[in-house]
Amino acid sequence: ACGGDDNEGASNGEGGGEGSDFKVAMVTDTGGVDDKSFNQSAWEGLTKFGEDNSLTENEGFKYLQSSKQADYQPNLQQLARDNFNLIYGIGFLMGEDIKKVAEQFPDNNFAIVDMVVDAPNVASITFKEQEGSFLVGVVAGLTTTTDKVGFIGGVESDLIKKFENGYKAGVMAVNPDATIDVKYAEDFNSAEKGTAIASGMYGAGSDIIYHAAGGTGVGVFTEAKNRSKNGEDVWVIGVDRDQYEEGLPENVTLTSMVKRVDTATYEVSKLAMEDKFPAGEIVEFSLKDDGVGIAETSDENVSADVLAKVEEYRTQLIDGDITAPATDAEFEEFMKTVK
Amino acid sequence: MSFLEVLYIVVPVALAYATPLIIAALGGIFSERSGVVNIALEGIMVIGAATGIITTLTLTSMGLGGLSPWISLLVAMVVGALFSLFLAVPAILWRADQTVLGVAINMLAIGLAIFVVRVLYNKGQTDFIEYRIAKENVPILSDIPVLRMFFINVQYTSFIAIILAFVVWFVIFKTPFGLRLRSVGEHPMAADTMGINVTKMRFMGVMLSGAFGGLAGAVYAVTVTTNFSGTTIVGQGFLAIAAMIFGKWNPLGALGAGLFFGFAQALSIIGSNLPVISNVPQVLLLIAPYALTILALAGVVGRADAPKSVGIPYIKGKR
Amino acid sequence: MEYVIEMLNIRKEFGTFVANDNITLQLRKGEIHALLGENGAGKSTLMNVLFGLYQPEGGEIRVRGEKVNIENPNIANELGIGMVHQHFMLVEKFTVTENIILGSEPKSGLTVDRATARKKVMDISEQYGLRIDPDAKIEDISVGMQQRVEILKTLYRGAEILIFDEPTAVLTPQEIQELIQIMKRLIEEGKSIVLITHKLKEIMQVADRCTVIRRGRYIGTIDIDETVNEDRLAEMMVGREVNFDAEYSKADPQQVVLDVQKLVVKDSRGLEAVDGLDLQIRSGEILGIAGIDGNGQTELIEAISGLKKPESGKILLNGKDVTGFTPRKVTESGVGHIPQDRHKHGLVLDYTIRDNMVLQTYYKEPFSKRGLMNYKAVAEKAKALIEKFDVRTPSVDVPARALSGGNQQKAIIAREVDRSPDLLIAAQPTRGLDVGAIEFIHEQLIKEREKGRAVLLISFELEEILHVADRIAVLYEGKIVGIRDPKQTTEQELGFLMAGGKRGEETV
Amino acid sequence: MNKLNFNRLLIPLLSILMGLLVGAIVMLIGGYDPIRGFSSLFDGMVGSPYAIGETLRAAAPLIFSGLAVAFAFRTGLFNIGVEGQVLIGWVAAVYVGINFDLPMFIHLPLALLAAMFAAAAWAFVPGFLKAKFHVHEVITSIMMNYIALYTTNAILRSVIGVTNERTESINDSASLASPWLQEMTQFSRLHWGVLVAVLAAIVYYYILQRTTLGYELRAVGFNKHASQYAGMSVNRNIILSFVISGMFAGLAGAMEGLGTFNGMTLSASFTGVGFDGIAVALLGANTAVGVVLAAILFAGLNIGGLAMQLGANIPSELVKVIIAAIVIFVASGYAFNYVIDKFKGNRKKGVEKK
Ligand SMILES: Nc1ncnc2c1ncn2[C@@H]1O[C@H](COP(=O)(O)OP(=O)(O)OP(=O)(O)O)[C@@H](O)[C@H]1O
Ligand SMILES: Nc1ncnc2c1ncn2[C@@H]1O[C@H](COP(=O)(O)OP(=O)(O)OP(=O)(O)O)[C@@H](O)[C@H]1O
Ligand SMILES: [Mg+2]
Ligand SMILES: [Mg+2]
Repeated sequence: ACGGDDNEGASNGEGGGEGSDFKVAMVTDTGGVDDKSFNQSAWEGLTKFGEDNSLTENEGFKYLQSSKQADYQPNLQQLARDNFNLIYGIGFLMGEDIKKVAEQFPDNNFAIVDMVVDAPNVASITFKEQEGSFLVGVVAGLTTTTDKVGFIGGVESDLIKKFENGYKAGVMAVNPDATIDVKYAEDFNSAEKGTAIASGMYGAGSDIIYHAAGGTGVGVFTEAKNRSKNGEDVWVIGVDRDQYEEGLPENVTLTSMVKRVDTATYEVSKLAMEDKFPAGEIVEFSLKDDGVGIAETSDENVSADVLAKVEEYRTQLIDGDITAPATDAEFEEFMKTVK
Repeated sequence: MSFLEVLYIVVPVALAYATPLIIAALGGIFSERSGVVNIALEGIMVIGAATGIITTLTLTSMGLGGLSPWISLLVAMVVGALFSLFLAVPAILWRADQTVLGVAINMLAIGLAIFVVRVLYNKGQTDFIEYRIAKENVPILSDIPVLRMFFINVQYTSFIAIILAFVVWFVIFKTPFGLRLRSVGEHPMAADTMGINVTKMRFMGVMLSGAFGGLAGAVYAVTVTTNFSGTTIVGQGFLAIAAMIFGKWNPLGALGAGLFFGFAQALSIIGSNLPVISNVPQVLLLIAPYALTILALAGVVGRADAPKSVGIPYIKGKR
Repeated sequence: MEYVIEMLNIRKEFGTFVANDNITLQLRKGEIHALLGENGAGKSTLMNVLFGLYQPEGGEIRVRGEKVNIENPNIANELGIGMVHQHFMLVEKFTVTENIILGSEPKSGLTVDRATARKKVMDISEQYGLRIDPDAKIEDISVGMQQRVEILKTLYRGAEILIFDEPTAVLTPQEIQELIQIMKRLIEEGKSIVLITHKLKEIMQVADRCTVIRRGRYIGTIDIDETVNEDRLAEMMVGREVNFDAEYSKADPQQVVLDVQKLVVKDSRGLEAVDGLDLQIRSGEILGIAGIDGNGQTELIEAISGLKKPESGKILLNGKDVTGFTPRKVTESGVGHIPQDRHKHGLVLDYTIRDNMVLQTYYKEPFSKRGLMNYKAVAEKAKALIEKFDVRTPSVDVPARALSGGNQQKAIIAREVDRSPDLLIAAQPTRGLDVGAIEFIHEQLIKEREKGRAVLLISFELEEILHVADRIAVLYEGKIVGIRDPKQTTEQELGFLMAGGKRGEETV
Repeated sequence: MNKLNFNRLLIPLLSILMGLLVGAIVMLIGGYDPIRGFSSLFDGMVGSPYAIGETLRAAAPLIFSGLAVAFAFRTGLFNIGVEGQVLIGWVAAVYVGINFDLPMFIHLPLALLAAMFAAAAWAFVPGFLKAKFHVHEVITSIMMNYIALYTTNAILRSVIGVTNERTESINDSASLASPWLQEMTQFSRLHWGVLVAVLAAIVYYYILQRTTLGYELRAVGFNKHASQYAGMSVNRNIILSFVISGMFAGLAGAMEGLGTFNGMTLSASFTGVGFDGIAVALLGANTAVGVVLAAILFAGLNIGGLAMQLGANIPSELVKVIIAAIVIFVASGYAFNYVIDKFKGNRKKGVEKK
């Protein structure tokens, strides 16, 4: 929706703190604000926004942590009652709750990430994860030496399916001979299962695994690092943030599919402060506006040839020459175009 | 995939899975053999995991490098033993209900661990450790055909767990200490009249259990999760208790039960790579380890005889 | 005079209750010193003080003239004091050897030196003539053997002073004689013994002196010589003259109530504990079963009362086949049961007296209507029974736990008798009770008989059986090996039979 | 007896105070302001109609899980499987709530019954295995918890057709939610479940203390040997006890499914409702009134913990520490008695009640 202004370089305090009584807050899901994933990313966006506008933490910008599902609604309500102008719900599990609370507090603005909520004072922030996943799929398809790659999902759902299908399409687009091993851990928080599943996949011949499994993905990294240390040639593709560091010291992160939740929270907050809040609208971030993409550190481990190819597909995706599939059905459709 | 290739995948996963279970179950045995029920293993593991990670992070920043996780295991044992005093003191000195204490301690552990992490790092979970205890191919042994399945892609902690099982077995069944420990769990008054200090023995039982529980948690953390958060330990302590009962309070039994769980779990997780079970619905694979345990208990293993006085506070002179 | 032990003015309190009030006991070297008193007089308490299990509130203890402070059994052991407890202190899952060496194990390196341990145990057992199997598990050996293990435990620790707390209560006459020989041998070896027993005869037979206590108070110490007899001891103990030989009316047996035919019952280890047993009891008689514990008494009762399914054979009640009935159906067919272990089987200790009084009948009118309890009716019932049977309790609303043993037993008897069963099984109904309570219970059994009920009395006390029963059946290895008339038999004869001997045969 | 009753109240109250004291100490060590912490904690518990509404809302499932655990305890059993039974009850209630379209007076009871019976069936397994094969109920229950977790997810996917982690909302005719109650309490999620829970506590009392079944169940719980001698079927009672306990647990799940959430989410980990029930049962001394009060306290602390985060920036984990400390203190009642006795000066060594 709102490209252009990349938040990276802009620390030249444009908002000008004094007088601004704009307050913005977010409610994390049970993963917590340090989840090294999208909760953290969202908070980074808010922090940056706060700093840029000289807001103080806890007063001007704040997060509340939820330790269980039942906490979402009280947390949202507390913030609304505390007169925060804009309140984010991070994660689609908060959809119902946001909807209710938004009705109860029509004067506050709300935003939800990864979900569409139809209410006049709610902005819905979504991402085209399938596009970013497509690109890392291209990387995987071109880099694999065994023609076998894996995908590990957290809990099977429409959202994670977007990652899976985009990835599969990317792999198939460049390497139709490849086989793709897909597994769901049924858990976003079991590093143990992550190692075990990864061990099974690597053991059975996959050399690259793309994970969209939160904490379970940590186990995938651990397993890859262990194998790499023992001389095996295996890779992980990270998700949500640039997970290059998670791959160290053995350096097993091939690339990462980044999802700029920070950009989203930054931008939407900014719009809200400027009274341009996209109330009732869907704000979709895609490849085009750098809402999703592949990590900048990719050139560390991905060959230049492959990156060039990625660039090609990127252009095609942005131009709409190809469409990354999000659902199983769309993937079926897509496969017809490959053959 | 050939059968052997399957084993090369399954065995290392099973070993890795079983390792913390075995160690924690051994801890449970110490406590229960001395007559104190230890539902608190879960919480002790949480504390162990937190200690393991925090220590490793600290030592690494002090420049101890690859030694850090190993030293952290020792620290976790000490901290686990100390933490188990929350069980030992009320249970042994104040005659508190041991089961209930255990449940409370589990709650305390997670609350305390995260609170400490927040205070130390100002966030809800730690960073990842730089040096973990990695899986390795054991030199020489991993070249032996077939048998190499036990020596490829393993952590040395797995061998430590297996060795510990034999050591604990030796301690419990062969040494004077073990004889005394068991007598206290069976008939504390008899032990008392033989001049054995029941309170002291039970304290030792519980604190050893704390040390092992702490070690188990730390092993899990520095081998698998490599950071600490509220979801690092979720249920492993309870499974360890199940392994202990399954193994009939015998260290070698616990070893067997731990390996059994490990294999069941490994099969369930990587089963879909195996031709035979790739068509089984995933939910069946997921529940298989637990269902198998129940079946084994009902069918093969049968009644497990707990130490006779486990769970009963010892009151001097009570008739 | 040289005393090895002097307990002077000992006082021990439990809460507000004074169990030992200014008691003195002096033990000479090389003597057997009896300690006599009613149930609850404070004998065990006094000895537990000496053994360091309890700390006294007052008085002092001297060992070989030196004042000591026995804080725990370890110190007692070091002072050469050993105790054979009234309730055995043995770890059932351990072997004989393990039980004996526990706490002072011979070591080789890190391990228990089993060979040395075993040898030491064998040596001591030989020295004192206490034959045992060092490798047997406690749960597998007889009570008599277990007692030997207890004695060996003290000897192994080099005890010079031995305390025996009611060692004979659980033994057969033969085993009692063996124990007396053992004690004499111990004295010869220079040991000194305190012996607690309720059996005056035994005191007369072995003791040199006797200290009597009553309700926690010291009464006196006398030499056991020609000037003393059993009546004199009893009088000192109770504080009045006692009549040991209350005569009861004659029995008048009628039709057969219980008919047990070729009954076979397995015990928990799968052995045939009752092995082809035949037995008949008629209404209006008390049949006493004499036998050493473990010869099938428990299994016989369990089979009759429906707690265990017999392997084969038949149980007829008033001619009706009740074999394999559930306990409830057996109860409803007219069987009452005073179980041997009143705490475990007789009462729900955490229930009030009120609730305990309807333990079998709670589901019947008027106690229960349409699935709801009528606790008013239950309370009325309980009050009536308490009144009738003189159960001493502050109210019906206190937990059964709060009653003394004698009163708990009275409550059970009230409940069982009140249901007017055709057959009343009384298993060790007077175990651990004082003379007053015993007399009361015996009277109740006789009363039941007189009402035309059949009474099956199981007891390990020959005296009790001889005293109360109209016929005595001797149980040995799961079979009735003889039926005797109490008027025409002796303890000796019954003892032979109980030990598996035939009349005329000599037993060891 | 008077003294006994007094102590029964005194110890929990003292324990709560000591638990809060521990909380204060931990706050100080962590560098937080206890006064601000507690004032926002209490404010969040009961400081506004909203707080009260949320506290009561959160208490409803805890009352049920507490009753479930307590019921088993009272009959001599440890049902550590309440957690799994809650999940099963929850999914059953939601299934009925979504898939039927009935008038409310049929639909809602039907959904509640479904929760009860599904969970009862789940609880039957450990009861049966204990009665029949003497398998330790604690392990079977723990195993059944995991099985419940995965089975629930599978049911949500394949039977209820969840594709995006959460079910659709249940039909209003099966919902316990009440706009009226919500409005009264400044939009808390207070629903009628609290009333159902209090009703259940009365039923609990009634079953145990008034019915013949209760007489029997308690007898077996206190002394199974004596009960067997008296003709009761111990095995039947073990199973029955587990089944009834499971029914309470199932209703705890229904509270979440029909009251708080009006649906269900795929869950990767346990809800905690069952484990908290153990603490609730203990603090409530396994009595109906006690369980209700303890559940309200725990619920309040949990809800207040959220406010503590907002008002004093104190992590809500602290509440866990406080609850745990309270439970440990209650369990250590003997030490209190000892101290109280000493305090009163009537020091009597070795007074033992068996
Ligand atoms: N631990 C205790 N707490 C409270 N009271 C006790 C305790 N031990 C014993 N008593 C009481 O002290 C009294 C003396 O008990 P003790 O066991 O010494 O009697 P005893 O003379 O050995 O009787 P018996 O012949 O039945 O063995 C009894 O009334 C008993 O109930
Ligand atoms: N462990 C104990 N703690 C507290 N009180 C006890 C204990 N054991 C027994 N008592 C009390 O001591 C008293 C005597 O109990 P005990 O069982 O020794 O009776 P008893 O001597 O066998 O009975 P009786 O003399 O009436 O036949 C009872 O009031 C009982 O409540
Ligand atoms: Mg007595
Ligand atoms: Mg005694």
